Amino acid sequence: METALVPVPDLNPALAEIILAVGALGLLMLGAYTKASTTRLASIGAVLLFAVAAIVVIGQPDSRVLTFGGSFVTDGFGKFMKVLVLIGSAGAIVMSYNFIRRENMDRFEFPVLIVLATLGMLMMVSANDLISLYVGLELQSLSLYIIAAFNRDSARSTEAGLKYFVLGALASGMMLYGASLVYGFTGTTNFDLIAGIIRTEGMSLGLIFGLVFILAALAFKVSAVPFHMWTPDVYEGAPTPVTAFFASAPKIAAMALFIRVMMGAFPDASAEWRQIVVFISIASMLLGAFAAIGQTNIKRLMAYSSIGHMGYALVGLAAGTEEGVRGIIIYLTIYLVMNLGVFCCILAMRRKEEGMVEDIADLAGLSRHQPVLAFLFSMLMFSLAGVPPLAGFFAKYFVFLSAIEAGLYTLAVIGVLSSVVGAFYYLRVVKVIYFDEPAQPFEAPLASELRVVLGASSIVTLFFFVYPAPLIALAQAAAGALLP
Amino acid sequence: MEIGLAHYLIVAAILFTLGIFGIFLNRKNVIIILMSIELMLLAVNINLVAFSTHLGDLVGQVFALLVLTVAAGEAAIGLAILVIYFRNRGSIAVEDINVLKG
Amino acid sequence: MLDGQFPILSLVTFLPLLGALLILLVPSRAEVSDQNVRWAALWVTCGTFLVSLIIWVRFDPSTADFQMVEQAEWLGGAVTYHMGVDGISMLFVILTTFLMPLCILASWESIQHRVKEYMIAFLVLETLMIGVFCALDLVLFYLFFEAGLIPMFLIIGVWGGARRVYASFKFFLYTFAGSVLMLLAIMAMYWQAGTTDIPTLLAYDFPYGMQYWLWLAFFASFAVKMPMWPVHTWLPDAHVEAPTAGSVILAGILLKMGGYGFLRFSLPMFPIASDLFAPLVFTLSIIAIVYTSLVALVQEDIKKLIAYSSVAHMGFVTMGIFAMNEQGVQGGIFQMLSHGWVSGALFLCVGVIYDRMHTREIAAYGGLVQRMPLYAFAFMLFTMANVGLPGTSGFVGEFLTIVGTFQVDTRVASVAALGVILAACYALFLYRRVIFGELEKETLKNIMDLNRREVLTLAPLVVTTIFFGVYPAPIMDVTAVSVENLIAGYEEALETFTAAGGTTGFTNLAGLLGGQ
Amino acid sequence: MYSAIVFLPLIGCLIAGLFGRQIGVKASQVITSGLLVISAILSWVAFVSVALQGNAETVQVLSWIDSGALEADWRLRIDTLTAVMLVVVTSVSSLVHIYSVGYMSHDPHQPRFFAYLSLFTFAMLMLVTADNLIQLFFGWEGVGLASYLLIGFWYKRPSANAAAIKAFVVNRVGDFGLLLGISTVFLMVGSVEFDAIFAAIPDMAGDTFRFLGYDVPVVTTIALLLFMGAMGKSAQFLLHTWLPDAMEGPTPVSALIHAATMVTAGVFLVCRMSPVFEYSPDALAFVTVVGATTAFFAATVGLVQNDIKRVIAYSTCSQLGYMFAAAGIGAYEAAMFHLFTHAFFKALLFLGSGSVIHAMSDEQDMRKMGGLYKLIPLTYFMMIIGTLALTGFPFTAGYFSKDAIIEAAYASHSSAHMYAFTLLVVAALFTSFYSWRLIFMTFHGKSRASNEVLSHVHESPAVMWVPLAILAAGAIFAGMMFSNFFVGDAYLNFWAGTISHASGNEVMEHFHHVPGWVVWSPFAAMVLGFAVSWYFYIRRPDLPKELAQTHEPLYKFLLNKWYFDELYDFIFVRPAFFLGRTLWKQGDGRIIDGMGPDGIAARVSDITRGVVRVQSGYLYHYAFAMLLGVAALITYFMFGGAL
Amino acid sequence: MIVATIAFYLFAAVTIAAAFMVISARNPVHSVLFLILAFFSSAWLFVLMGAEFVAMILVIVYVGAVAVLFLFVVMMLDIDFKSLRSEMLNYLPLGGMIGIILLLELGLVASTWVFAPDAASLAAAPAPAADSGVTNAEALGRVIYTQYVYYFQAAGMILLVAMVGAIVLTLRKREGVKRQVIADQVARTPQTGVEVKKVEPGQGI
Repeated sequence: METALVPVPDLNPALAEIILAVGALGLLMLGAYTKASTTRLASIGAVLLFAVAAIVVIGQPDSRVLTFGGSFVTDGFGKFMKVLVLIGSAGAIVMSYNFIRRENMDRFEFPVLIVLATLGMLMMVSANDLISLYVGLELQSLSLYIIAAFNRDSARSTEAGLKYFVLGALASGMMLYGASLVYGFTGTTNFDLIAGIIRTEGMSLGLIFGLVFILAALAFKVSAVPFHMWTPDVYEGAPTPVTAFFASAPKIAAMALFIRVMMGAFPDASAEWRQIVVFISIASMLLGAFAAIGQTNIKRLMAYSSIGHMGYALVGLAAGTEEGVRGIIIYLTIYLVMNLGVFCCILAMRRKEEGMVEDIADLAGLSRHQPVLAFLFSMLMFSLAGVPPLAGFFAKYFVFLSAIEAGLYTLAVIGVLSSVVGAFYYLRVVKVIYFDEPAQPFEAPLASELRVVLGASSIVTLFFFVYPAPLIALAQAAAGALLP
Repeated sequence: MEIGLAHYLIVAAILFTLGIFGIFLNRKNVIIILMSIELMLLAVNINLVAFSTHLGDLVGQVFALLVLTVAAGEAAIGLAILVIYFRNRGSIAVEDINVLKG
Repeated sequence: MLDGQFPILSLVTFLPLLGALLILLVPSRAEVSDQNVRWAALWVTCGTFLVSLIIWVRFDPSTADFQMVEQAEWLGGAVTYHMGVDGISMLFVILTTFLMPLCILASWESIQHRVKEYMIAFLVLETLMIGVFCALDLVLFYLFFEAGLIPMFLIIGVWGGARRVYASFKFFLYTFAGSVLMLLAIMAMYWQAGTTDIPTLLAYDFPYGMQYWLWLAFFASFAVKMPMWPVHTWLPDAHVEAPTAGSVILAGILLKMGGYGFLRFSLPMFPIASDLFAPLVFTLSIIAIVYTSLVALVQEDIKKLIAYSSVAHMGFVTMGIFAMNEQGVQGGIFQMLSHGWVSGALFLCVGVIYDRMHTREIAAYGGLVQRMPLYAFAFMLFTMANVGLPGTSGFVGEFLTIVGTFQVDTRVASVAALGVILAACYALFLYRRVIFGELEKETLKNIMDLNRREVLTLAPLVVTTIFFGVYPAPIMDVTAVSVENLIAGYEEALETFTAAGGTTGFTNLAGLLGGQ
Repeated sequence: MYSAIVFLPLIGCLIAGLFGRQIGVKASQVITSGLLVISAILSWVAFVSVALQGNAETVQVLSWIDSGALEADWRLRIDTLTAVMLVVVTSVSSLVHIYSVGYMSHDPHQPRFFAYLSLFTFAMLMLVTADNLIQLFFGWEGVGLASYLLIGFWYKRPSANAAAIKAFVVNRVGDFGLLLGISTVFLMVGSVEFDAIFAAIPDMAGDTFRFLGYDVPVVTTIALLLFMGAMGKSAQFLLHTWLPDAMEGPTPVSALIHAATMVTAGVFLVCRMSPVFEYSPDALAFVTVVGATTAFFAATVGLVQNDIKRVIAYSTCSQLGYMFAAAGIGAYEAAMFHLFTHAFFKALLFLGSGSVIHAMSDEQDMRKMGGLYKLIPLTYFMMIIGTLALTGFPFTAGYFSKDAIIEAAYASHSSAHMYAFTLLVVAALFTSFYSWRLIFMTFHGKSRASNEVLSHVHESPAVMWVPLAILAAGAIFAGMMFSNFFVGDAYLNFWAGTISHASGNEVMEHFHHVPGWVVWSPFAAMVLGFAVSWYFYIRRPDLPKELAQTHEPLYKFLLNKWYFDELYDFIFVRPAFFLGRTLWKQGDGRIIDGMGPDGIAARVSDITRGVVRVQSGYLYHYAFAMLLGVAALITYFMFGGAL
Repeated sequence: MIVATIAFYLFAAVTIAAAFMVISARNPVHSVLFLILAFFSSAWLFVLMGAEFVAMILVIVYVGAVAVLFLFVVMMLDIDFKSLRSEMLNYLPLGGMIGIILLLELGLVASTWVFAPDAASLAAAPAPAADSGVTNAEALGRVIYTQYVYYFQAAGMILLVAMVGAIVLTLRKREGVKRQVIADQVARTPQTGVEVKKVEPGQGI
């Protein structure tokens, strides 16, 4: 029996992931073996880790590099998405910096879990194999289940965690079932090989079933209708920085994975999956718009808002073209920025006596007490509604541009009309802020870390129109890298 | 009668469906749901191993092993969440889990 | 990048924005600072007006080309920052800058809370409105076009009347719904023509089958903005609830964007579709004229009455524009400009008494002339201009549109002329109930006539109304060549189409339905 | 000089209007009146120069509307027709200005009043000097505005306001026709300049074009549309309702606007456009019928009115009918002549009645007058002169012009000429009757006024009776002096082509040669009218009441002006308001908003409620939704999908 | 051959029946026990397919750890047994129908199974030939630590997360609960352990 000397795989492409993994372990050690509370230290360490990882990611080549036997890929698209994910995660940690102390969640595991979740996300973004997809996804999901329930003394938080867990497990069960079908019907789990088989053999019914199950799970992760049901409950129940995190980084990673699977493994089955994507896209846009109208809780509103936004992003995928992918990339970038800003504003909703408040009605007359915050909040709302010249408009512009190019007129028309309905509930927030009689003021001033995030987010949102060309060029390059 | 791949697949399909049934027909308590999930994963494993054997490829079995591992972790976390939920609410009846809705 | 020219258009466009930033720096929450903010806003708007006059001076009316063009990289690829004016758009820029200082003046005393925000909103709005008329790129145009909704929404919602929330939402969502379809059309045009550059698109021949859909999409936006019947109902609500200056801007400029859009896009870019749908526009226009005039007759709220009359007047505009001859189009443009200051002035007049009495109920007034002779005079003048009395600017546009339309369709013009009678009815009926009669109401016994500020606000409008009524040549000269060019292009397109075997006019509908 | 004629009143108006309060009442009066007197003198100079010496010319003032082929400038066209009107307008206007100084002496708003008067004069001058239809339209609307302002001058009276609006709106109905007429002219001719129109029309006789979906003859259409405008302005049958109500304005206004000048603008328009009308016999016939009908109708209503000014108003209406009848039968010159003379004697009558009213402390009801001739003999004398002229007493102004019309009606070959002739003669009878009825009821018999009023009765001051005297002179001599020029042997030279006759229209030659009974018929009618009137109101004052009782329906019918107001109210006013309210509440509110924004909003919130209910919070529902999604997608691909 | 067939049907039937009982048993303890049964019998199915290692792991990891964990929790939480509510019965027909449809469709896929012709050639880790003498466990072992080291490491991270999660969620330091802290005991010295008090006479302690 020969002892095959297996060559050590090329670790460079996975350097960022390795850094995060090692860093997470290090932080864990730090926390476990230090007597005093190390939460702050861990938070700072996590942000530094993200920064280092981001630098490493940026330093990687734009070309497509495979490693670990083809199950791990880096390319320009992945790089861009990873940076977005890292920004989102870092933002979430920064936003939680003071929050977890005040809200009785002051444990060092929190940043560590976010690091681990981020690691899972990076793995998702780089996945080029059904198995690596699965492990990445699970690493991320398990971490998220935990931090959803992180405020373990809150019934709402634990209920959120429980729901997220049960439904998430159901979704991953479905995905696994689909993956097993795909494996069985193609004989491989590697995306490139799957694509090759489909190219030569075409789609069989079994493959389609596998595709549907995988799609369902991915749709669950991006919370697209009808696999969205967990979103509002979890967003509402989870602690606010966690919600902010849920709404940003995992969404981007899941969407990147979505694109990767569809474009990487099933490019020649686009006739099939496009129909599904069009359907869930329309359903998400409509549901996001309609259901949000009835909400009184701002976090729940943001949940429906994010459902709607994922619907818009999926429009780009439905187009299935390079422009479409570019549209999604731009969309996600801007979505991330706006979301971080909005959640900073939501985190500002704290009163001395009551602590955190989440009702939209609590915002009444904010413009009198804190004009700057009110302005930024409203501006972000307008941006989410897609009103020019704010960044949100450009996000929608590019995805719909690709839809029109692909001839998806019905989708585009339904999309823009649902954005009108959607505008209603964003406007309602603005209305409460500006038109209503003042309620009790919030605690001022805002914590400085929130101010930084909010400021950065607002500047990008507000002044994006001045010089949008760089982002568009980057997105173009990233999309081009995915579709050579 | 030769026992072929299809037989295993059908067993897996039945198990999978039972698992799903378990999730949405169950009103009693959440633990049953967790078990249903285990059933689904079992079905997946049967699928994977069957394909693996059939294709003469170990990847399926590796995949199955990973699924088992992850399932164990999942169960641990699930039960942990369940426990803290129970501490907060004193119940794990599925019908009671609806504070968050709308 | 700027063709070696001084970027005068950008300057005029963004000067108010700079002013807004300046005001932002004024420390808030003090009586003195409110006063400073007012003065600052006034100076900025006046300055913008003066600078904008340079545009008029430098404008060369003998060419139909775009002038004072600026172009710069922007969105990457084909979408650029492209500004320029021609005979059709230039005057709207001036109109905007002209009305703005008056709005600031009109808000001097009536706005007492959140003055700073108010002035900022107005200045931002000015930038956006000017931008709409200067933009030479569709995406840029859309950007300005839509962005204007935000400040207007806030103006209505924050400083508006009792039902301001309903009105502001209706305004926003109605117009938003209309214009998103236009956005899709813009995208479709981009894929078809590979650019969103307006001058390029003006020369581009869109396939006939496509024109219809594009036209309809643009129509959805502009018809709401105009507003045309039956999508006009947001206007009375918005007008009634908006503060005085908001109404002025709404009636004076925002409504004009629809008409401008028809002239800039619908007609030259989709001539075949315009030809096909002209009967539709005519029908809606005359329904608007008669219908809303009748509705105006029975209004009990002064602003609502004027708002309905605006709808009727915009009916003349659309009718004239789609008559597609020089009289019609020039009349349409003139009518828009004239309506800009006349209806603006009427709203200012309403604002004057609203500031004193805090009611817009017609029934609450009567006999004002006894205490307010100056006011009565100004109101009379604008009422008459609204009625379209010759010698006021209101006449020229109305008359030209009717004459122009008459060349095309006598029926339409005749029904529209009925509107002239109805206009007299509702306008004079209003005037009689508010101004004439015995001064019986106790509350009115001590009402004061116009003060210096109000006189200063109304006087420029009085002068303008009469001057351009008697001597409209400055406006007609500026627009003439551009309009001629527009019509020549339109007719050429129709000829090509007919020569290629297409049927113009209404019979074309069959071709469209048959799946051309 | 011509510019001065036209613009001096404008200057007066601006000074009095804008600075009236600063410069004071006296200065306003002096400035406006003075400028008008200058203007009047210049007008006479112009009249001599243009009409008598034939120096017609046009004066360019300013360019105005210039859009493509449509060019209309501010330009003064001074020819005989204009010159006649200039004289009439400025003369009467200046006299009215002067008269008003006395008449309005107790009014607190005198500067405003004089500003309006001058404004009116300016607009009227713009109208008559117009060189194109659009400028004419400017003047046309301008006088309408001034009329509106002056009728509503006493703004505190609701009736005055109502009358003002009515006048404006009814005029607008006419303008509607005029506007379409101008449009048609531009459509067919490609220009709105008079010269271009006159040159083009003869070639179009017999042409047709599509109008409102029908093929109609061009010239007739233009003529009728223009005439519609004239009907409105000149208060012709169907559009006459505003004129009697217009008497709510101060009496000098009635004299100037609603007797002498503005209401005759319609006649002027028809005469000005005679080259057009001449090519449309149908239109002319229509004009004749309308004119004659109006003459008759207004005269019948005038028989029973009790308000002194309304009687004169109906008389005006009736006389305008005469003028249109004359124009309709092709005797434009006669129409213009009657316009000319009528201006003098009708202004005289109005101002005279104003003097009466002034004397009677603003009492206008003749039933409360009587026996005034001793108290205000001067006024009485003036009124007698006016009445004589109106009824066509031989050698007064009315005699020449009115008889010319009646004779021309007989002599014409127009299809409606006998209809016109008959009605005009009957109308002459009625005219005589109600005119003398007015005199008798006001000045003769026993006084029916209260003692308090009687104690205040006094003769008017000089500033009021001097203008009366001047007008009286005109009423007597204008006919004699100008008959030869207007309708007599010198008429061709005098009019110098400003009025054209189609070949075959030789009514101006023929009417001198009508049978004797035709010549005598108006005289007979006048005498008969006088006799009956005398019998009714001097001899047997109780008879009218008896007659009214025995023929009550007829009496009521006439007293209520043939129920036109009620009819219009029923046909137009109420439905318009009803329709407006319906469209507002039902159309806008229920249908458009209900189906549109509000309806959509309601549907949206319905959907929202449904969607939110689905989000029940139960895990099994959520899981079920996911299962449903997967099952649906799979089923879709199995049965309906791409496979 | 017949033995294998019988064995398949037996274990398949037991698995399915046990699975059914898992979701329908009234007592959750019974559910857990049936789950264990299902795992056992399906382990036999794995053995039938020649995947001994997976079968072994299933029994050891699942039955030994996971299922027992379930049992612990069920016992610990001491849940009262709720009877089915009528709502579920209303819900059953629709849900059941959808489930059956899904099942039929999945069955259809399984029975219409066709090979992708190239699939065999794609095998990334070909199974050792039956006669090579390499056992299933050894074959797996060879690839897991070499070719699939990435998954192996990732699985490790997942288990770490699970561990951290379980601890962070459930472990709590209660105040007022006496615990034995060995380190404290060891670190005890007479100085800290004994306090000398001087007792005043007649006062008592």
